[in-house]
Amino acid sequence: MFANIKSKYSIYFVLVALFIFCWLANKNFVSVANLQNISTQISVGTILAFGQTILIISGMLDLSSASVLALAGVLSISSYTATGSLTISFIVAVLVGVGCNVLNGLMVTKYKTPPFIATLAMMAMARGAALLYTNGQNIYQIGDYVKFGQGKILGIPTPMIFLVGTLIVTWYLLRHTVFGRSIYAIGGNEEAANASGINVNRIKMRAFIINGILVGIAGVLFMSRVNGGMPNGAIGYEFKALTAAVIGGTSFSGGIGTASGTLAGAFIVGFLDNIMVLVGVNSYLQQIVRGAIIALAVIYDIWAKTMRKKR
Amino acid sequence: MFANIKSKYSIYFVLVALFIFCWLANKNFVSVANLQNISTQISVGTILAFGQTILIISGMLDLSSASVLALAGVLSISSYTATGSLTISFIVAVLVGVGCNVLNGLMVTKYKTPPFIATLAMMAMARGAALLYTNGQNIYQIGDYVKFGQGKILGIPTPMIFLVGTLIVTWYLLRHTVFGRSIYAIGGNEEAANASGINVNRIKMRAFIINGILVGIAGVLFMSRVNGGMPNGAIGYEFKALTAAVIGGTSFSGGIGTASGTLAGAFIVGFLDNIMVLVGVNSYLQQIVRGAIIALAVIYDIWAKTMRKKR
Amino acid sequence: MNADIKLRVSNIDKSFPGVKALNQVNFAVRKGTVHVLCGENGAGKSTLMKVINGIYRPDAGEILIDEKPVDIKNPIQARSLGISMIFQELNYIPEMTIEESLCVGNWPRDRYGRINWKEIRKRTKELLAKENLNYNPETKLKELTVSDIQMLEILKAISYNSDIIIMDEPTSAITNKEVEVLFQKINEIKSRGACIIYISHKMDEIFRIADEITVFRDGCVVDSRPIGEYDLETVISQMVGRKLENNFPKEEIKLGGEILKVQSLTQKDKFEDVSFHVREGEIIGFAGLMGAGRTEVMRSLFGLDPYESGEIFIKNQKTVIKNVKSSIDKKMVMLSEDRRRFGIIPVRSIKENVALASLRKFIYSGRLHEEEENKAVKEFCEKMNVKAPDFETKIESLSGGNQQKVILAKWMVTDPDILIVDEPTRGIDVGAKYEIYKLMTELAKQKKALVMVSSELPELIGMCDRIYIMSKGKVTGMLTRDEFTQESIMAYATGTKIQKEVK
Amino acid sequence: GCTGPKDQGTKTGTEQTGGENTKTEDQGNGEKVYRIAYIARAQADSFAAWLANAVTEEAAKYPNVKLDVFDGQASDDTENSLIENAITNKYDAIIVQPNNGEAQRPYVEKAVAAGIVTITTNARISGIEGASSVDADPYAQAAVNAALALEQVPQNANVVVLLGPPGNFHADQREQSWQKEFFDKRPDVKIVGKEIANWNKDEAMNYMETWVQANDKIDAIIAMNDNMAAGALEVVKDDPKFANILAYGVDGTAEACLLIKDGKMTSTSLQSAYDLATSLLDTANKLLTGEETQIDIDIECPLITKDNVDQYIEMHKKSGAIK
Ligand SMILES: Nc1ncnc2c1ncn2[C@@H]1O[C@H](COP(=O)(O)OP(=O)(O)OP(=O)(O)O)[C@@H](O)[C@H]1O
Ligand SMILES: Nc1ncnc2c1ncn2[C@@H]1O[C@H](COP(=O)(O)OP(=O)(O)OP(=O)(O)O)[C@@H](O)[C@H]1O
Ligand SMILES: [Mg+2]
Ligand SMILES: [Mg+2]
Repeated sequence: MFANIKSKYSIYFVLVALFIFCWLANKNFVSVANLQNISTQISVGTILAFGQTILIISGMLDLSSASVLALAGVLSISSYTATGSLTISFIVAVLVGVGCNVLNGLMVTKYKTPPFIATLAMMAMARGAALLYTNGQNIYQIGDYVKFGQGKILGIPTPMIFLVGTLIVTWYLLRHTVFGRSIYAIGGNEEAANASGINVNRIKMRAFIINGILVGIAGVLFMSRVNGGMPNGAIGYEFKALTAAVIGGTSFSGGIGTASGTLAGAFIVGFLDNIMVLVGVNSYLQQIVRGAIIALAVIYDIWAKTMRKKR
Repeated sequence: MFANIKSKYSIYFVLVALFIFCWLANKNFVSVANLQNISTQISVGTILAFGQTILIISGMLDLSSASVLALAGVLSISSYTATGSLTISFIVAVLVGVGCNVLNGLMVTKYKTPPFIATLAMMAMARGAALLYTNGQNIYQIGDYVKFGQGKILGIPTPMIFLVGTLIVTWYLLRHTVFGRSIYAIGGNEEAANASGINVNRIKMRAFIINGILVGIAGVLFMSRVNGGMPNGAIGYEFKALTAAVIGGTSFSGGIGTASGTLAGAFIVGFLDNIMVLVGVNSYLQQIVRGAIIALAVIYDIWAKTMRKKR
Repeated sequence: MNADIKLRVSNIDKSFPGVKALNQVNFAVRKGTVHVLCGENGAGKSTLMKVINGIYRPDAGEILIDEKPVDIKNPIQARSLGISMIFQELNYIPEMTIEESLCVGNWPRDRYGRINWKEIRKRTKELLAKENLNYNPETKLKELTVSDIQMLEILKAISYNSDIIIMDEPTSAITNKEVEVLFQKINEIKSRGACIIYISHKMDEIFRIADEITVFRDGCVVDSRPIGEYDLETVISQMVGRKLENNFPKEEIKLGGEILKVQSLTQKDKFEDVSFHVREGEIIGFAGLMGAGRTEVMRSLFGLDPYESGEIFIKNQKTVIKNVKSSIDKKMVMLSEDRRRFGIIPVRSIKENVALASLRKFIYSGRLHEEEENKAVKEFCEKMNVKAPDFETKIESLSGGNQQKVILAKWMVTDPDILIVDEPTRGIDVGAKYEIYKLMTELAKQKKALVMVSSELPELIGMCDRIYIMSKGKVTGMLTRDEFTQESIMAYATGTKIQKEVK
Repeated sequence: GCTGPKDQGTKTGTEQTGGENTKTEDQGNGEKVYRIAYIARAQADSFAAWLANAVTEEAAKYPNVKLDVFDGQASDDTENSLIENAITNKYDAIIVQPNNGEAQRPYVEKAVAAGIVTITTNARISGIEGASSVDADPYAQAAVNAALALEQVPQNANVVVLLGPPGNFHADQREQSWQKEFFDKRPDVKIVGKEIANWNKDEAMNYMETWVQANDKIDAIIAMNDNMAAGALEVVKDDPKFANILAYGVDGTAEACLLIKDGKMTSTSLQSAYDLATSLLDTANKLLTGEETQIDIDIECPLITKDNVDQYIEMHKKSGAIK
């Protein structure tokens, strides 16, 4: 029984082990402030990662998420400076996120473009659009917009609230809705899913739309956290997001993955980065250690899962 | 018959169409010097792309190639400055490339790590090692080392020679060897390949080793072309390489891809980038155009292929 | 206008690259009947069914339900029109649990629109209990065998309570016991007035349940008559276009020395203490119920799975089988029962699939000898009667039976001494079945040894020299040709009878 | 504040951490050891790495300072996180080399508010009450080159421009400087190519190779850093047609000095990591020991040309960047 739990939840064990290790390694690690820091720091990447999780489960992925984030963010900020309404600016971000992802979805479902290519194209287009729109200049003096990412509600930093909110939504979608189960079926075997009466294209489109909403939210958070509209911001975040999802057990072969696993993956990377900074590891060495630990965590996870089978 | 050719070779048609378009668009496009330039410019990325093609066909990929390139390059250069021997420095680069890829291969075959994670870990580790080794500083004054990438043999720039050489080797491997057939089978259906007597792990390991050799060669070329040891060079090249392979028709679902397709993919991107600079397109707009054209090229390719089926 | 007719297809055309799969197809299914479709591999049966189920759109023609034209765009629509289908190529979602696979695409929901997991569990348990199946609802499909999965597919299709149930070779992977269960189900379905379209290559089944038969050839309907107007010979000759004399071309062959001997092969939880031997020119059979462990034994023997203990002798030499390569090197090959998973490389050509296990024959002295490859591929594919536009065609676009023939051709190219075939005639038409039996006989004549695992007792009885019977992972008996009867085999298979010494 | 950041800083630290958890350890001789966090823009950026190395070396000269280097990885979010971490970790002083000044502003303000000695450098974030700064002004760095170019670039010249990443403070400032100090004053000069090469040598090479095809005459390369200038020069170095091409950069890297020495490159302006490091540690020390409460200084950005390049080559030789 215990062995079963251990293998099913092995990635969480890795997380807990890492947590304990960090605790022992540096006394500043476990403090409300530091743990809050880590959570807010990973929030943007993790929200993107939830979108990636949904897409990867259904056998796709989104390389454009960081670029679309930037486009959504700068348009959102400039709509804020134009209207002064936080609500409108938030809606703009989500709409831009959804719009770009509808395009992604069309390329994938209607024109049968592989998601890698469709979202790669969108990656270039959205980034180009963000830069073109701002003429490559950052937008500063964003006033109250910073509340989205730097504010607190009941003492809890807003990014954490967004993080928990999106986690719950993603979990709920994946676990409790027809949409969620359809995604698993499509990723597990698209033909079989189609033959079982799942409207594959419609579900894929929805997956992109949900990803778009998440990307839009992440865009608001990011720009607010960095205190400006940065058309060139968040470069490489699509990769961070993919990494968190995959460490968390989402499989590129499709049909496998959970929201909580992705969260765990994001925290593993977050803890690692944090502890290395706290301990003061040489920053080049940090990269080596990060790479090694990520590999080890996944190797352990896989090993634990096969162990269960062998029994 | 013609329709058949057109659909089978649709990506080459895209390439030719683009070529003609560029020719008409700018008189400087078709000149020996400019075409040579394009070829030398794409050489490093394309050599990496050949490695990616082999890996993607067999159902894997290499995110670490650009980082390993940098590590191989700086170690190669510093072995050159230490020994003064071009041969030794070349061998060092190849050995480093192979060494890192043996590690990738071990993670994938022995510990069953998904290639995405294994090579992601290596990506961080190799880059960290390159930076650690050089302490983040570029190595200058590399003397004759520049001959690798800036020399000419019989009037042909060396990168082009390397490009053609690696193309032929990749084509030969894929087309004329047991190894080549095996990777198509593994990528197409790993279990069936295993049940047909293919030693899946050994072949995967070999795929990584060949990728390692290509990465090592690319490392020499890159450093020589930029005339210095840049531990931070070639960032994002793994992506360029993946893009070229995928535009060229290599499929992430495995079992499909050719060396010449990848070359065509690389040239499509190369032509595009070149013509936009020649014509002087706004550099933000360039990104949008590049994204759009890549999407259109692939959509056309897929459309042409399904057309053939429909007939 | 005929009130009796539930489903009618009229003048359906459907083409694939290089093949006209359906050509002006017309036929009608009456309410409360079982309508059987017969035809050679690649005749277009599955294609027509997929058209009716909305997976393919026809190039021309109409589908009518209750004599009203309908436009079926996708399987969802098909289901809403009361059509459900069991697919020939088991196309399941390996990562999915049993309970979920039973309701995929049709999840029960609670009043908040959430998926009702409790209800799913309840329904699954009821369904499984009703059919006396003791699966754990949380087991993933990838951990089941083909036969388990096929049984589940049948249950699922029936559970929709559709008016038209299409069964495309539902019995290809299950044993007699489950076939009986299925037939009982079919009778229940008929009696509630629904109709069934039934495709099978098992002739005996056809005549047990058919009310009407339609025979297909090369994408056309040859004939369609009520069962009373047909007999076996007519059906076969309409299908194949000629008469088949003998069902089993078994010949008496003088047996040579012992070529393969397996002693006490054991793999915990799968099979235990399995011993058998084969001689040159001999065909031995393995019978047993579903899950008896026959496949597992052969997989371990062939090097696909490990074994814990036991000894294997090939040509009197003790051999350790580490992997598939080592058994191929010893000239022992195996045709897997799960064609899709362990057989074909879907995206590659017929040619590459055929050459896959003998690459070194065509690739030597530094290059691929394409002419030789083409020649060999052509030779063996023709021998197997593979129906395909050309050998560059992707194998995934072939009909199921033709895929099976291509895989057989792959193994024939290796020129094996020992050929293990696991359910070799699964999904193969009678004509081709006969070809395969003939091939087996011919191989036996060439002093090769054959091990045939099959759930079809008639073919075991017809073709084998000896039959081993397994039950619950153990060999419970061995019968020689003169002792073969269905009853004696079943007695050992169910474990009611056990021989002391099986050698 | 008037009390001086040092007092506040140490006090806060001791209060929150409790007895055993002293951030500021006692040295053997009883003098305090101050913990300084140096947050680099990107350790992978060669100038930033040079500066980080120089700061580390310089810190070794101060017995009362323990310096930790952190890597912002060229990401605003990471850099902000590091500032947050450093605050949480109760460093006595934080030196921030921003990735993007405005993005880091609120976080630097937080550091100041937490009573930590805060210094921004390369580029400074101006106008933060209570924070100090040490900088080399990117506008001035480009301007000294532009002034030289004003004289050297011939009438009706064709020039190409290589830009840094959009949105980057230094990239933008240097570009603006060239615009105001050169292009606005020389309407005769024609820009025949202008691309973003992201500080990278290989990207600059690719663009230059293409420009050379499209233009028979290119009189000058105007690059926002030395790396890109060197990349462009790499393309034309053996081409007699471009033997007299002018090339301007910024940074004063070892490679640029060598190119100037060879007569290939025209000029660059030194942004001396050593000078920055010396000033930084000096400033930090003064602030921590309470000698002063706020300091804003600019180091010089001397123009390097063929006439004075030898002394800079000497400098690089000492550091080991040139053999
Ligand atoms: N997706 C496809 N692409 C191309 N050709 C196809 C495809 N599906 C079927 N075909 C071709 O259509 C023809 C009819 O195939 P179909 O699967 O309907 O045969 P079948 O009667 O079901 O045979 P079997 O008894 O072997 O299952 C065959 O020649 C087959 O190769
Ligand atoms: N991959 C697997 N994982 C877990 N259990 C399996 C697996 N394959 C088979 N089994 C189990 O092993 C037992 C033996 O199965 P096996 O396939 O060998 O039986 P068989 O005699 O060949 O019957 P058939 O092939 O007709 O189903 C069954 O109980 C089956 O459920
Ligand atoms: Mg069929
Ligand atoms: Mg079996």
